[in-house]
Amino acid sequence: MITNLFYFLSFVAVLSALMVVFSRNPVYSVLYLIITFFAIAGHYVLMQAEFLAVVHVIVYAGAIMVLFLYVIMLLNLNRESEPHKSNILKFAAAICSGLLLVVLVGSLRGTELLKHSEAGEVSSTMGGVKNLGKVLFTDFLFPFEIASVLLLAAMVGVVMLAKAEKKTNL
Amino acid sequence: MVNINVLITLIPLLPLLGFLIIALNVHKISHKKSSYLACGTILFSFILSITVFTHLLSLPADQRVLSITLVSWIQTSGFSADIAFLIDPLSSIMLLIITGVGFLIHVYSIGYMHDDAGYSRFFSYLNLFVFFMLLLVMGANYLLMFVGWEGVGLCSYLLIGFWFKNHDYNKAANKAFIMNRIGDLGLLLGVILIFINFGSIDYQTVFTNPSEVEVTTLTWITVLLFIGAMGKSAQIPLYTWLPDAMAGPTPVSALIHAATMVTAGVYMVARNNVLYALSPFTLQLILITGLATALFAATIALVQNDIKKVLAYSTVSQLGLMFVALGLGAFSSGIFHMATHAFFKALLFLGAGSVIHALRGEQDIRKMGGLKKLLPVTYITFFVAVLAISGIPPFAGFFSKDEILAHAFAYNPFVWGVALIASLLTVFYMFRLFYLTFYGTARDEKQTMDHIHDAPKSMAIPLIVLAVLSITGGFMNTPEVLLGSSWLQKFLSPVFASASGIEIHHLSHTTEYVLMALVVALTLVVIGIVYVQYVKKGHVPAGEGRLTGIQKVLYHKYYIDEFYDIIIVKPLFWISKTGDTIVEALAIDGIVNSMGRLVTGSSNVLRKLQTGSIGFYIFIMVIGIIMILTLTTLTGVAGQ
Amino acid sequence: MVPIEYYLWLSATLFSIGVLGVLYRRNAIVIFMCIELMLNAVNLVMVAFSNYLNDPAGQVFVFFIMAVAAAEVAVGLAILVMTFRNTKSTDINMLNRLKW
Amino acid sequence: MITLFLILWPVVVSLTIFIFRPKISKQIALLASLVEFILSLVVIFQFDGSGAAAFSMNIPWIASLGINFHIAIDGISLLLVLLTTGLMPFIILSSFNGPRQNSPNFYALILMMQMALIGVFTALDGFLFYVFWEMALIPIYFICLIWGGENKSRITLKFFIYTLAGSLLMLVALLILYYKTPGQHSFDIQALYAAGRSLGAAEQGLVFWGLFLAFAIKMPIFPFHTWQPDTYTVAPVEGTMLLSGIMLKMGFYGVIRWLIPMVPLGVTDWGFVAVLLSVVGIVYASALAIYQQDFKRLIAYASIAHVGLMSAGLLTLNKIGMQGALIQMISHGILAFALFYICEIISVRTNTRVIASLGGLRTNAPILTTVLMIAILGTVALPLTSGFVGEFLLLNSLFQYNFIIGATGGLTIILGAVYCLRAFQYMMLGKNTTTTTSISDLTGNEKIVLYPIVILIFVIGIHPDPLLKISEAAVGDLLELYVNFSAKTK
Amino acid sequence: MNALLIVCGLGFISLVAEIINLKKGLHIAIVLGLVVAVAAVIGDWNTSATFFNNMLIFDPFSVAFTCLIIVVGIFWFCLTSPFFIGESHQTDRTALIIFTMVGGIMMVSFHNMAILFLGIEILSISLYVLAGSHKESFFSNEAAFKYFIMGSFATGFLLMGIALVYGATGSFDTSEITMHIEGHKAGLPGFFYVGILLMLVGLAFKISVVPFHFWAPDVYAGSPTMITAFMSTVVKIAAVGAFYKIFGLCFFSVQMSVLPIIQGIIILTLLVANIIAVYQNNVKRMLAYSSIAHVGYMLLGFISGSVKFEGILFFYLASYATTSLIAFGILYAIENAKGSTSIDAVKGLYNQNPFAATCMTIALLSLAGIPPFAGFFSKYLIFGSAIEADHIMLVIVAVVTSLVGVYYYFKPIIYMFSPAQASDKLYLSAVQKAFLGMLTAAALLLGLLPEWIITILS
Repeated sequence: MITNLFYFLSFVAVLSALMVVFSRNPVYSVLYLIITFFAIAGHYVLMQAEFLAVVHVIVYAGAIMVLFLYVIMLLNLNRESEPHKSNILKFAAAICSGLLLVVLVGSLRGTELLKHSEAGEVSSTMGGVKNLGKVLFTDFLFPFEIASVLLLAAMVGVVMLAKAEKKTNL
Repeated sequence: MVNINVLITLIPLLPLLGFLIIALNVHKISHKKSSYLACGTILFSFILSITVFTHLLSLPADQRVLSITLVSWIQTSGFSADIAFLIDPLSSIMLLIITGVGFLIHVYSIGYMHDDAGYSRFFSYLNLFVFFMLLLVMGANYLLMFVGWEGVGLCSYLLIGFWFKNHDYNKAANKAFIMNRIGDLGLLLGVILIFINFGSIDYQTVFTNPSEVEVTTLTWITVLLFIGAMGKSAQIPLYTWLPDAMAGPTPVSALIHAATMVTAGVYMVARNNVLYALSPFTLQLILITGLATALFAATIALVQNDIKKVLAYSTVSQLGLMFVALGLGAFSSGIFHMATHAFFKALLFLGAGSVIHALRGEQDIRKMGGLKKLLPVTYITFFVAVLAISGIPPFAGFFSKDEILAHAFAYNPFVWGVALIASLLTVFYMFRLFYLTFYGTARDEKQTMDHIHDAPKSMAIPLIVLAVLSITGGFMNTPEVLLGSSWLQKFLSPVFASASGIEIHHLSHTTEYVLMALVVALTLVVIGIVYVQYVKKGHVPAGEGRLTGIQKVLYHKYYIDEFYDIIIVKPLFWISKTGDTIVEALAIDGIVNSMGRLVTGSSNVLRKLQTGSIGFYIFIMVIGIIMILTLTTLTGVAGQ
Repeated sequence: MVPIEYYLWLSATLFSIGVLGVLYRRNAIVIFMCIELMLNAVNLVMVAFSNYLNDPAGQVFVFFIMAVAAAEVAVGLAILVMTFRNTKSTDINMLNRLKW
Repeated sequence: MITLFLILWPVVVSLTIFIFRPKISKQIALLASLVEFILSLVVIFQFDGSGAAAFSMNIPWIASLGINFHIAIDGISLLLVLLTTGLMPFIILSSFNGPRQNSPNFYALILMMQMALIGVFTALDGFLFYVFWEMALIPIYFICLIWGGENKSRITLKFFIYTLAGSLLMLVALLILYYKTPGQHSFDIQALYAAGRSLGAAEQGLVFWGLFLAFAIKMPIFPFHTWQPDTYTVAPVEGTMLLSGIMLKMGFYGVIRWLIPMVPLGVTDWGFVAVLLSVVGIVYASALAIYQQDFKRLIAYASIAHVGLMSAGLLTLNKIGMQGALIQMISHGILAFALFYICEIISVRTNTRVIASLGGLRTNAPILTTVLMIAILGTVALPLTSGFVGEFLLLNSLFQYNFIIGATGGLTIILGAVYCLRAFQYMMLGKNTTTTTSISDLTGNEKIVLYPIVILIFVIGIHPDPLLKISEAAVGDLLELYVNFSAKTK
Repeated sequence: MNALLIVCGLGFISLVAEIINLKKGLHIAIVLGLVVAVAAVIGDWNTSATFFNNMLIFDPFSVAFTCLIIVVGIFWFCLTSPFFIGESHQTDRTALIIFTMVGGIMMVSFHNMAILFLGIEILSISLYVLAGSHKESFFSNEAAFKYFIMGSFATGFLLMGIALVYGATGSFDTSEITMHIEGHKAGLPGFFYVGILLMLVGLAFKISVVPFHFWAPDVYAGSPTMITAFMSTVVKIAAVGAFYKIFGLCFFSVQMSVLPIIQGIIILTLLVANIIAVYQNNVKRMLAYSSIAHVGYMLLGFISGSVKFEGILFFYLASYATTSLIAFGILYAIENAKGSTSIDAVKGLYNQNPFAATCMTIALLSLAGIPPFAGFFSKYLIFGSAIEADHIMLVIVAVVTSLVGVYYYFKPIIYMFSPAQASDKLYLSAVQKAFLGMLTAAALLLGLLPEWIITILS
């Protein structure tokens, strides 16, 4: 059952990911990407990371993709305006990423060597809010706090860059 | 009594002093002062030489060696060379000739150079020359001799190019210096070889035990030394500079290129008689070279029209004769001929100078003639000299030449024959020169002839003194057959005693008489022919264009200069030019530069990789990642 | 229980598709999206390992990745907007004045 | 201590001039160089003539890397220090009426150069030596770059990179040795000697080439010489004097001090090749000199030829040869100075250095001509001039080394006369040309510079003993080191 | 530790300054604040402690690098006053610069992959913005854009690497990772190595080595000059420090698996960067290639595995930062005066401003590795350790490329000393002069007395 679900979700994820790449219209890409995100969220659920799944959907589908759509609309890009790369380049791109896939998959060996001792009895609460919260606010307190600096920096930067300047002052 | 060592030291120092004083004030000093200073120092040296000579005579024959060390010169790491003088019979004779003839020529120069702009400079050079020449003969070791050797070369260079505004003269000077340098290299290498084998370069050390060194090595040493002599004494193949050296003022030709410097080679070989005696091969070489040179130069002299050129080739030829003597092992005969030759050849040159002076620089004998009356002193003295060089008894040349011929005959009649031919040729061209110059009709422009006057006193006196010497000089070594005592030979015998290894052939008195008579008779015949040809028939040599056959070849000196030009000078310049424009520019520097170009070129290619396109950058990045992963997986570096 | 390899392969695939997108497209917005896809592939691996190792740190890390992704997207889009004002294009290959 | 002072004094003055830029910088520089010269004379008077290094000073510099500030003066160093300090006042004085007389930077750079040169000649620590070696390159580079002639940027850059290439090889070689020193690695010369000797023949060969190439480029030896004629030609005359008068001696010093005792087996194995190259260089450079049209370039090639003889003589590993090379270095320094200076005088007055367009200078400038003649005679090694002593000793050792090589090297005597006299003839003799009609003779300042040089040429030629004595013991010790080692390995 | 917090605080202060209108004194305040931070770092000297549950570690290495980052930052601030004062977004820029330094400090003091990641991101995101901070300039836009796309693309690989390493070792903590590796030497899964390699790629991008360098020349050339200076100094210190902490310390025992790759990277980097630099006619772009090349040299030292490498690296970075600050500082002044950083703008600098030309010359000489300047000594240390490790081939490549380096470093020198109109004066403010002078003196002193700096970490 779970395996079948995995296959299904994987199929959806891969298919829609491919559609992200191959859609001519950026808006479609965004929509396909959202589907991919949902599929990934499904995987999270499969792995008992429910809280993460929820956050994932909220952040990615809810925030990030909306931002994308907003920018696309702002810049009025919802047309198939993209000039084509030559076929050779496209072919090369496909070959390259295919090779990358082959190499990655080929070299992702040796999972049997993982420290599997405690596994098998995966606690269902591990991915829960309580557990994660505890880890996040004890062990990972500093990164959590410092992430605020990251966001602040991003915010300041975005404001600085995106704000339309009135006068030339450079 | 002044210490003899001081006197010896003063001999070379005085000319040096004269040189320094004149040279440092060359623009301030008056002509008069400089000439007095120059002549005075030489005269004083001459007097000192006589003193030293008499001192030497006063000593027993086997102790006639004075050696003094002044200061150490180069002293390092087992090598040492001092500034030290060696006075023995050989060098004392040389001293007398150098300072004596030198003094006369100095005096002569007062008149000859009187209106020249470089008057003081000329005298300073002359003094310097005498200094170096004295150093050459007095030096007690090879290196000091080499100093003099090179020094006289320098002075020769300076004096040949004395009239520096004429590029041909300068070229002649360069030629002389460079040709001499070829010889000098040989000499230097010989000296080094001596040092390597004997561990010293002092004459006395070297001559003590020469037989300890292998014969092959000795042969090398002597051949190398002889190469030096070839250069300095103008032997085949290094003789071509000497005729060109006539570009210098005539007193220079007389002093340097006839009487003294060119005989340095003879002196040097004689000085090393000990070594030469042990290497028969070299003696053979010297003999052959000398013979060839004597004959060869004489033939060229037959057709030359420049009065000084004739004399120059004559000098070469006579030097050849001296080397024949040396090659035969008859060292004292060589020295004897050298001495007499110094007298009469200097006289010839000075006489020629007097003629040239009178004719305001004209040197072509075809334009002379009829000077007998106009220049009586010159005429008479010149005639004496011509007789001397032709070997008419009892003039000096007769004795010295005869001695050599006698030795040659004793050694091998063929050698004698060649030497005889050479000396008969000498007679021919000397009388040709003499007749063309002084007899017949005056062929120069009338204007010149009108203002002609004989040598002034300062020029005449040296001429006369030399003429006297040319007449009497031969008596210092009158052979026993002619009831003489062979004084010179005996005087020099301590020097050459150790060379007794060579068998000197002796002829019976009868044979000697016959030979003498034969030679004199032949000489007279030749004179007769010349007289008929040039005085009776009034023949004047044709211009260059009309010469044919052998005459043309002779007139062009067998095209030797052209030959050297083709095989040495041209290739050298070609190599130089090719080296500079092709080897250096394209190959050696080319490699260096092409490395630079490789870098800049590849820079220009590589920077095109930076296309500015993000897509391309990412492509490369991904390819890089794939490569890294693939390589690591394949090579198994990251394997378990 | 799905074997861990499957997740690895899946995320490798998604990651490669992301890379493909970056290489394949010229539209900057789509390229941003593909980069997001790559990050999500990473997230998937993290969660899978976290789950497999029974260690919450992996999941916590995913939070940070998300935060960073959000910040990056914001900045990226800001840059895009800024550039668009000057060039009127989102074609990445139009930006090639800096080269050589 | 006095050694340190010798090194520091020029720096202090140089920085003073550079920073405060006084109007009288040339006078200050001259004074400073004279003080330096006097100091070196003091050293001579205190010098005991033994082979041991005296006036030494050894303080840790970078202790953690075994690098010490170790300087000392022995006979060999002393000769070269003397050359440096002795020539420097002349070089400064020679610039007094030139176009650079009002440039404080120029004098600052020259003094900086002096510091580096003295450093090179006194350093007894491999690293220190290297640092000084490189530091000498900077001032001369800038002197050439700023005040040079046509095409200067390309040519000086080539010069810099070329010589730097050699230096880097040397650095690598020194580093290899450094890591072979036992225990706590050290750059001290004795430690490096020991390290070098402990290597096998093949490794020593490698180190030999690393070091030798650096020195060969600096000297320069055929076929690494092509930077030299261009650089000499383009450099301002003071730069050329520094380069040929003093700087190229760094290469020889390196061979003596750092190459021969350090890798004796390498020298034994490869010395012949090096000698061969040197001798080929003699003939090659002499031949090329004949064709040169530019007098300065001609002197440059002549310099290569002389350098070839010196290096060949050095590498014969014969005491006579070494002594000859040392005395020849001094002589070459003086002669190169004189020749380049006269060349400059002529080119300033006539605006050309092309031999063919000169001529007849003697008519109006007899003193100049005489001085040039003397310098040329020194160059062609006429006896009683300084050039002869060295050349004779060098040929002597070369001849002992190998008959044919010696004879080939001896060709310099002939070829030298060919190119020198040709140039002399066409420049000084003959009739005046349009460029030379109104040339004036030497001025007072020029006489002050050239007369002592002329005197030196003769003094060294006639009485070289004092100079030879200075280095004799040190050379002996050094060779003994070498000989003992080769004997042991055999 | 305190320094990090102080620097963070300075970032906030500068943001607050915008609100409460305290812009005037901000610049000085920041510099003073940074000085305080340096004092705080020095307070931590020779201690070694971890903070926040092993998130951060301040051992001598981190302390030294932090100190270096802040000190360089101070000099940077002092040289760049025109970049801030009177510009719009003054506070924003200041804050971003400060945040970049925060990221940098985190990168050299992390003890957990999360901190590494966050540090890199804080640094990068701020830099993306700073690179584009000349908003109207097309070049600046392009720089920001390229930097962003490629940077985030590389981040993906870095993260994938971290994830795989995490999967193989079960932890983000560096010492736990190290211990796990030690404990499972025989049996580490293959994807662990993939993880390491992907991290290598990610970090190689950050330190910009061939073939992951392509962004660097364009971004350096396009960014405002002083931002370029910042990138090539502070950012480089942080990135190289992080690289060393990961591959030199954390993955020490499996270093062998990446060394061949790094060797290849070194050869490529040295050759490509140095050779391309030859053809550059823009000094800024040339310096960009030079900075790539210098990383190549640092990596050469890294693979030599000298025990003193920390000290060598520190010295190298210190001297490199010193000299490139001088070069960029003067370049910046030139750009302000003449509006260009092309080589022609440098022409005749000596006549226009001897002081600047002298400083610039010394900086370039030092970069080229000519004694007695700092750059020589750093190169010497690198060559030395490489020879000690018998990497003769690599040393030869390095030697050859340093010669090539001389070629392009000397090009500006030659231009500076060529004659030009003296009327075109170049003015430097007193502060700039003072600090350039100090930096130049430092470049000289580091070369003459390197002992103290080298041994600081041993």
